[in-house]
Amino acid sequence: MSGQATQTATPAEITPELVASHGLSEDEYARVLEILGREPNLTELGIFSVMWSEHCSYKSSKKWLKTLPTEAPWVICGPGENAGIIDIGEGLAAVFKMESHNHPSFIEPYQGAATGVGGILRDVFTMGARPVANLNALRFGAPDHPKTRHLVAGVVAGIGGYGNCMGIPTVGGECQFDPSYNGNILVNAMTVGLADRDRIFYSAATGVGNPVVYVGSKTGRDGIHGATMASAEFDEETDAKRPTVQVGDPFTEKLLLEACLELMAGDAIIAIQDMGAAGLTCSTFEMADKGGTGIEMDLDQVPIREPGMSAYEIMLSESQERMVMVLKPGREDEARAVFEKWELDFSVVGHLTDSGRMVLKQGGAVVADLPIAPLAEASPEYDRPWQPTPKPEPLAAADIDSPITDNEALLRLLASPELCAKSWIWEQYDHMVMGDTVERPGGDAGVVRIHGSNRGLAVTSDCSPRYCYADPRIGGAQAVAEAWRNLTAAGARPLAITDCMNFGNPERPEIMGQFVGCIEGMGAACRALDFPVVSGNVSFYNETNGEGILPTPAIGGVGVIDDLSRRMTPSFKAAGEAILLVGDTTGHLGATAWLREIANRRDGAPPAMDLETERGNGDFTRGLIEEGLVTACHDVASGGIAVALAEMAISGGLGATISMPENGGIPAHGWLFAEDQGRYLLTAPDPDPVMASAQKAGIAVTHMGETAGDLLTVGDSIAISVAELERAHQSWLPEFMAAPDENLDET
Amino acid sequence: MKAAVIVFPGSNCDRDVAVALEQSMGHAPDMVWHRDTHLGAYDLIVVPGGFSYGDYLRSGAIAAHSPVMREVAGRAKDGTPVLGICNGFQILIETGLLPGALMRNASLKFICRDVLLRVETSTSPFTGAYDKGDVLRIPIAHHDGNYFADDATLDRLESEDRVALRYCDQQGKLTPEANPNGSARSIAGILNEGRNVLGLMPHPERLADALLGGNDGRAMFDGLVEACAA
Amino acid sequence: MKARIHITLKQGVLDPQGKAISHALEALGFSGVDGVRQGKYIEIDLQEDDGEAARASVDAMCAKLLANTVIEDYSIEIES
Amino acid sequence: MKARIHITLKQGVLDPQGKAISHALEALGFSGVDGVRQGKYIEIDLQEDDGEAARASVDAMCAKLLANTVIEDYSIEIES
Ligand SMILES: Nc1ncnc2c1ncn2[C@@H]1O[C@H](COP(=O)(O)OP(=O)(O)O)[C@@H](O)[C@H]1O
Ligand SMILES: [Mg+2]
Repeated sequence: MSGQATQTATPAEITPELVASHGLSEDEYARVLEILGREPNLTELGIFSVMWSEHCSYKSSKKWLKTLPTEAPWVICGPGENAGIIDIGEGLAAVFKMESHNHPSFIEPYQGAATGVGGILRDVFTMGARPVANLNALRFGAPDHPKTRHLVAGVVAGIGGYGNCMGIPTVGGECQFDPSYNGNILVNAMTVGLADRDRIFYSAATGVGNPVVYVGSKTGRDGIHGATMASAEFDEETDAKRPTVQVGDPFTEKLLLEACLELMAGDAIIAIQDMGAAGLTCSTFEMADKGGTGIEMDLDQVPIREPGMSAYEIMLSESQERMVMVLKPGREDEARAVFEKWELDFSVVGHLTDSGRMVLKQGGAVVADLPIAPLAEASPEYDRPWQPTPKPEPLAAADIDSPITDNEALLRLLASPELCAKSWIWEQYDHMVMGDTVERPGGDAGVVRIHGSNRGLAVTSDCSPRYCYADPRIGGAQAVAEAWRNLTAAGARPLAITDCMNFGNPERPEIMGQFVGCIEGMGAACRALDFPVVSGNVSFYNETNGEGILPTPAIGGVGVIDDLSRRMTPSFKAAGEAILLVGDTTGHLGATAWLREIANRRDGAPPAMDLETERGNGDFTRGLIEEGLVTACHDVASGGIAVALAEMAISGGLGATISMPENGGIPAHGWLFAEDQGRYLLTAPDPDPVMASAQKAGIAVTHMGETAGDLLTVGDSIAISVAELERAHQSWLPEFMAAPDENLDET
Repeated sequence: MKAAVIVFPGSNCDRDVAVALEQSMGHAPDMVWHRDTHLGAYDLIVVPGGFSYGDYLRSGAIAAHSPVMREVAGRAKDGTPVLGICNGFQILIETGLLPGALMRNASLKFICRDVLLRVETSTSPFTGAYDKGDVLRIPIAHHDGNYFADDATLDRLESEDRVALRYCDQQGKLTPEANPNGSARSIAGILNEGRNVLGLMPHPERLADALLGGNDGRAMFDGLVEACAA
Repeated sequence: MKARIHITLKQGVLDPQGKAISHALEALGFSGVDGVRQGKYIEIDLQEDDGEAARASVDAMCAKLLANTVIEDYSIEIES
Repeated sequence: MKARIHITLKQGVLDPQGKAISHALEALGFSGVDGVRQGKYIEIDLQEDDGEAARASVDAMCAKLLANTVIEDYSIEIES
């Protein structure tokens, strides 16, 4: 095939405005002309525009993502495929990824969040893994912002609506509120799946002549790139036909999951890829590029939902629940039978060629003819200017008085939007389906049993954006460390992470500086903790009116528990047990939850990260759990020791008596609420062996008190009944959500 | 003992209940695809939870019309024990094997959590291993579990001792707070006239293994094995 | 032809959605709402072009699948 | 007065329910069904007895609460 100008069903003049409305810069368009040696037609322009969009090409982030550590002996597949894969022993692999669906969820919270879940599930099962756990990391605007309640309700219902119907348990997540998300909520969904280590499916399309097959739902006019709607060629009537909001159909996805896994049990598939962002375009280009082949497709064979769809629309549609496969020759009938059994569309849409080109036909005519490698690989890569975030001064507790009693402060923190119980959310998610949920949401990590075994996967998602804002490097490291800590506290061996990097406009040097700082911090923590990044996602441009969101690198962590009888939970188990603190407390209050909720300030440096101590304390704690020396474990995170103790008391329905130690002049509120890193609270029926091994290992462990009664008392500062702690913790979210609200969809 | 678990497109608790059955029976049940029009001989048929056909139109409505349900209805009339859990309960109601309707939860939200249930009768193959008045902790996970029937039907269910389980509090008392979904008279599960069909919204298969946090559901499956052996 | 079907809950059948909407409207400050009932509206495109035959067929669809006649009533309009 | 409200998915928006119903009708042996779309039908009893005022108020209810105007259209009939 030649690169001659091709005919299109809907010829349109390629004007500079049309190019701009496709989000291509002048330089980028010049590159298009150079690659093609001619002007593109509209379909081709559309393809370039989505392939080179930030979302598909990672043009602003590539340079920095490359610096993250992605290797370890247990990593089977790092970033670059649909999801990351790690070896978890006994012939099994864990396949996982996190992805954002921020913008669609702001426009239409239910469908936006639902299709976010659908998309991440496909990323995982397209690799041959059965999804076994979902997580969701949510960030909303200020509670008193008029849209917040509506968005929370819709997003949570949408995540539940999709995940529940699919029958995948949602076992963890996070949910925070901050005014910086008023106009840009974050909806990050993560899926973890299990596959046989030697039965993993990749996306590289190989074998000239092999059939290219489309399966799943029909293609409609959903989600066709918003920018393109302004183009000259569309009249008003066609505009009305172009909803940008995709609607999810979890039932079809459930069928697609079962059908794919059924076909994958045999050996008919050479390559498979889900259609995510930019649908058929991205999936086919990536497959061909990875396999070094060409593809010829007949768009008349693509199952369509509405008559009269143009090549442009078919290639750019983001209709959900669709996949592309390359089959071994002659295996079409076998594959068709499986998909028809599950009542799904199945169509041979083309075949692989050796031309290295993507040739699309419609109505017998060639409607696009593009070289694959230059388009996929020569996508722009930017070294955007960046500016480091100025370092704030540390804020010691002695520098700031507490405006209220510590008793009151603890109750207020427990009832704050950030720290309150999130059961209102996770009770709308089926977290038990599949019959393997050993630890439900509410603890440090969700734990699902590996079906049919006594081993488990521990999963968590974490990020403290207020730290990332104050000091991106520390914040990035802290997010990784917190995920590692949460897995450790559950008794798991942390193995690897996925990430979802949510930031503002990367064209602004200070935002790019936040991104670079977070990546540097994450990389340092990953290296120190042997906790590589195996997959991830970047979401830029989360900003409204020049106000960026807090930098939010959400981290999803996965670990393994080799013996589920040795898993650990935060709840106090029995009265009369020793309560021990692993790690040092310095009492700095900068960038803490206390500072924000109680002192109404947001300044100061975040708590320092010492990655060597972090590793030492965590490995020590994990060792104690493995040896069976402790009966409860909880990492100390937002809200410090006081909040961690309260959470342990609430979940165990048992109080504790703690004496405030001599601590070199740290005021009580500093000791109680500082967020020094690398700390864990433990209970032990017998503290002596723990103290002895701490001494031997050179780990700081303090014996703080005992579990007892139905009151939490800490020195002279705090005395609250467990029932009252629980009431404070449980009340905020349900009461907030019960208040009347309007449906504000249109604004 | 031979048991069948019916699988519809969209069923998703089929494997869970098969695991619980296998634990009690000592061997796995047969998984029967919804298109099968011929159902072999079984001592127990289970219609599992999930979202058959996406629960589109009405929960359970489309599944109720699948070929296999005609067979199931026939077996139920002949006295084979049929257990419908959650979506299975919805399907049995839509099939007409049990009276009433399951409406949207009063909160309009999907609810997944443990609830407490009071055993109302132990005279059935499903509840025989429990004592009347026992309080069980068993999870629910549904959007449409708000049991509705007219007063005459409810009176009749009660007078015929066909209410199998009700939502209750720790003390076994029926209170509005302990009723998670607004069900009429706190009803969580009901029997047919022949007492060989039970539909219930809670998931006994989810707490039939101590590792998952409880065992109160186990006796339903053990009891069925015993009843079928008798 | 096109069939338009309205499926509504029978009198006396609990309508949690209607009740919730009514509460929500009140909370939003809409006064004077005496009651809300929520039902379904289904449109079916039919190849049939005889009105009577179309109605009979849609009636059968409703009785068999679309409505649960234990709790719901339905009404059909046929339009060509 | 009584308001009758129809809420339907905008053209082009995927309707999984309609799709599933259409499949189910086919499986039940109803032939000649070209397409099914499912929407909502809401009846509201109002104290208002001015038709124009009633319509304005119901329109506000739809825009604010009842319809999701990102993906749904609505239409209102007022009847006394
Ligand atoms: N959106 C959510 N979905 C599911 N579970 C959630 C969600 N938000 C919070 N949770 C659960 O609530 C608990 C507390 O969350 P968080 O305070 O973020 O935990 P941690 O500080 O241990 O990371 C965790 O078990 C978490 O999984
Ligand atoms: Mg934690």
